[in-house]
Amino acid sequence: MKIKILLGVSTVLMLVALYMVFIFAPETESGVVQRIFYFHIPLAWIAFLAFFVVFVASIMYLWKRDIKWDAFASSSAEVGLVFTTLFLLTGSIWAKPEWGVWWTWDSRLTSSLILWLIYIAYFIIRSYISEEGQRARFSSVIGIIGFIDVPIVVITIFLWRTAHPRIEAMDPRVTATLMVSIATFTALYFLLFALRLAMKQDEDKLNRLKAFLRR
Amino acid sequence: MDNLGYLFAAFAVIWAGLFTYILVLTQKQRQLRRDIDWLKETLKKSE
Amino acid sequence: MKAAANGLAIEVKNLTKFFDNHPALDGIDLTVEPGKTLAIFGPNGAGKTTLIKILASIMKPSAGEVFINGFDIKHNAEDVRSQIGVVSHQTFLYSNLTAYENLLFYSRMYDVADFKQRIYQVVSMVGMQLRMHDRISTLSRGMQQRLSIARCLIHKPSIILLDEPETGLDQQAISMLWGALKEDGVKKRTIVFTSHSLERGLNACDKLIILNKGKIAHLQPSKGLDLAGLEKAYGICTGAGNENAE
Amino acid sequence: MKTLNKALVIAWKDILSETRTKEIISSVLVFSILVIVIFNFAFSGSQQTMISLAPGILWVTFAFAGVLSLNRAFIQEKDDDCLEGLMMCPVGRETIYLGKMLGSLFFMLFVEAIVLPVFALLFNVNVISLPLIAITVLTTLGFVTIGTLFSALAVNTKAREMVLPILFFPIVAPIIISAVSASGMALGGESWGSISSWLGVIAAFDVIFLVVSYFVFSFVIEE
Repeated sequence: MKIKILLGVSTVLMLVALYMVFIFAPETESGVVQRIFYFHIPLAWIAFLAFFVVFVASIMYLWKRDIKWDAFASSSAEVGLVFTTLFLLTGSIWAKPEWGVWWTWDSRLTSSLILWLIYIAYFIIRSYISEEGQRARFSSVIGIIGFIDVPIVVITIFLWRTAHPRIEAMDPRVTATLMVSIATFTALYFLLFALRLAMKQDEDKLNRLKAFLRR
Repeated sequence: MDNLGYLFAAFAVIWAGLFTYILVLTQKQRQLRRDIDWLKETLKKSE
Repeated sequence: MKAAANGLAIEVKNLTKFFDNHPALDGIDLTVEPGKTLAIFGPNGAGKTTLIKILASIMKPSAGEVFINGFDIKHNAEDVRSQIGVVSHQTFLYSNLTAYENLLFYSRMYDVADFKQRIYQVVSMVGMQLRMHDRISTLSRGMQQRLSIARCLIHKPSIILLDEPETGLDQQAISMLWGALKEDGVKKRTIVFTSHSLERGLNACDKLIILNKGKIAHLQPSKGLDLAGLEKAYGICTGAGNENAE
Repeated sequence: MKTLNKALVIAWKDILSETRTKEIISSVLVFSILVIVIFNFAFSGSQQTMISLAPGILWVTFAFAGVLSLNRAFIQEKDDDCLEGLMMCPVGRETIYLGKMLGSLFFMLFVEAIVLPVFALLFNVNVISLPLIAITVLTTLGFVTIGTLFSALAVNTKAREMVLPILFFPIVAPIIISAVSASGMALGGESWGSISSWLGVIAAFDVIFLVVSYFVFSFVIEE
């Protein structure tokens, strides 16, 4: 039920966002590629939100020791990883016409890449552990440390080098478009998260049944 | 402007990525449901 | 040492431990009075080692409460640990260090006063004076196990947990183990041990339990129970006859 | 105070054990020198290029050496079946963390104290200076704070040698970047003032990860 509402909201918002991005928002001097940003920036935001959810759910798991929180954390991490991947790809596609290269070791690209690697490691390590409680404990530790690492990564790399465009005073229509776009992706995040969580809970149910049969 | 191609590519990547993910999820979900139903069935029979 | 409120050495209430949604221990209730010896029997996978690990406070219970000499293992883990000595089939000795260095390390960790004297004392108790400055890796399995007994006793624990201690010990060492546990100048030493051997276990204990699938299947004082009776009870509890001896 | 005391006992035990086999120090030392030699083959250039490459080479070497040595920290404990014996001792889990960390810190600093002069000799750069020593100590501290935590985590998983590097490198990336930048400045003869902002980043990393690891360590070793 919740999922159906989320699906409806995301669809409507997506249509509005598409209209605003392509027709409503004015052309800027950077040209047409600039419109990538209306999706690129929200993706980054939501990836960050997703990893924040992982962080909180990880703390909750270590505190309460309820496997439910592990399902929250791992589901959110997966959606966050998908979003980070898309964010990296769109950033790269933007960089080619703008900077002439697919990849440059710019601050945000590098920090996002490191972030991506941390959560890839999160899933690799999950796959190495078969005992449920241990997997939940270890991935919670990684979820906490990984998230704490993010600000340090960002600060360091910012000090190191940056070529990233800064957001300057914007046309109100641009701001409005960006806002709608962020709302769209937030709804999409919650939709995907809810789907993944429901699945995770089914998986757990299945495992419990299997454990019961084994006895 | 030939940059339009890049814009197009970026959007294609986003849609393709999201749809693949959703597809993978629903596929997995269906498989899980099937497994659970099968298990419940066998449990009932064994009782 | 703080005296226990209710005078019990070990008190376990509704102890449950899950692994992978599967209960390794399922609602265990147990008490041991000071100075008594409890034997835990049961087939492999019955939860004996898990129970010992939880009592030693190196594993956390999923639910339930455990008190050791009145200390809660959840909140006073360090107090609990300082009163417990464990001998298991693992020796907990560092193979690159000598016997003396290992004991020195543990005596420092347990804050043993007069540690030099105490090390000589426990080493002679297990008859290992001559090999004291040899590296653990050069000693035989039986010798390592004897030193492990010395390690367990170094801080004069009032409660001893033995998890299949007889694995790898010869006959002589086994009698040495029980002798050392009884001697050693500590009155009212409480002992909990797990064993495969019903016969030896029965002779040594005041009270026994049989664990099966994480539950206590049988609990009774050992008085008036003979080996045949125990074997019969064991067979009924585990539902498998007496095929435990591995 | 008691915690630190017990932690030192654990570190002393590790160091004493290491003096018997010299397993960690010798293998890490040989490995580090091999890496430096290979880098020398890979980049041969003028003195000027060597100076600009030196910080990178140095920190890549130390980062790899760090993983190698940290990996051993808990594997030895596990192979001797001693981790449980250590956990039975009446000390908090944090004490075990501190002790293992201090042991690893000692091994790393020992190796670095030998590798740095060798590096200076082979690359003909002056890496033995006060700023560089400060950078090395702070960075190594950062490596071992997080490395000890992940080493304990790795040893309890199936693919134990694989787990540490894939976790360690992305997490310590900021500290490696800072160390390389700061070392570059130090070799370029810049003043403390400009180096100190990087030292600040490294120190912040050290403190944050020391505190967090200190508190989450118990979840990694407890069942």
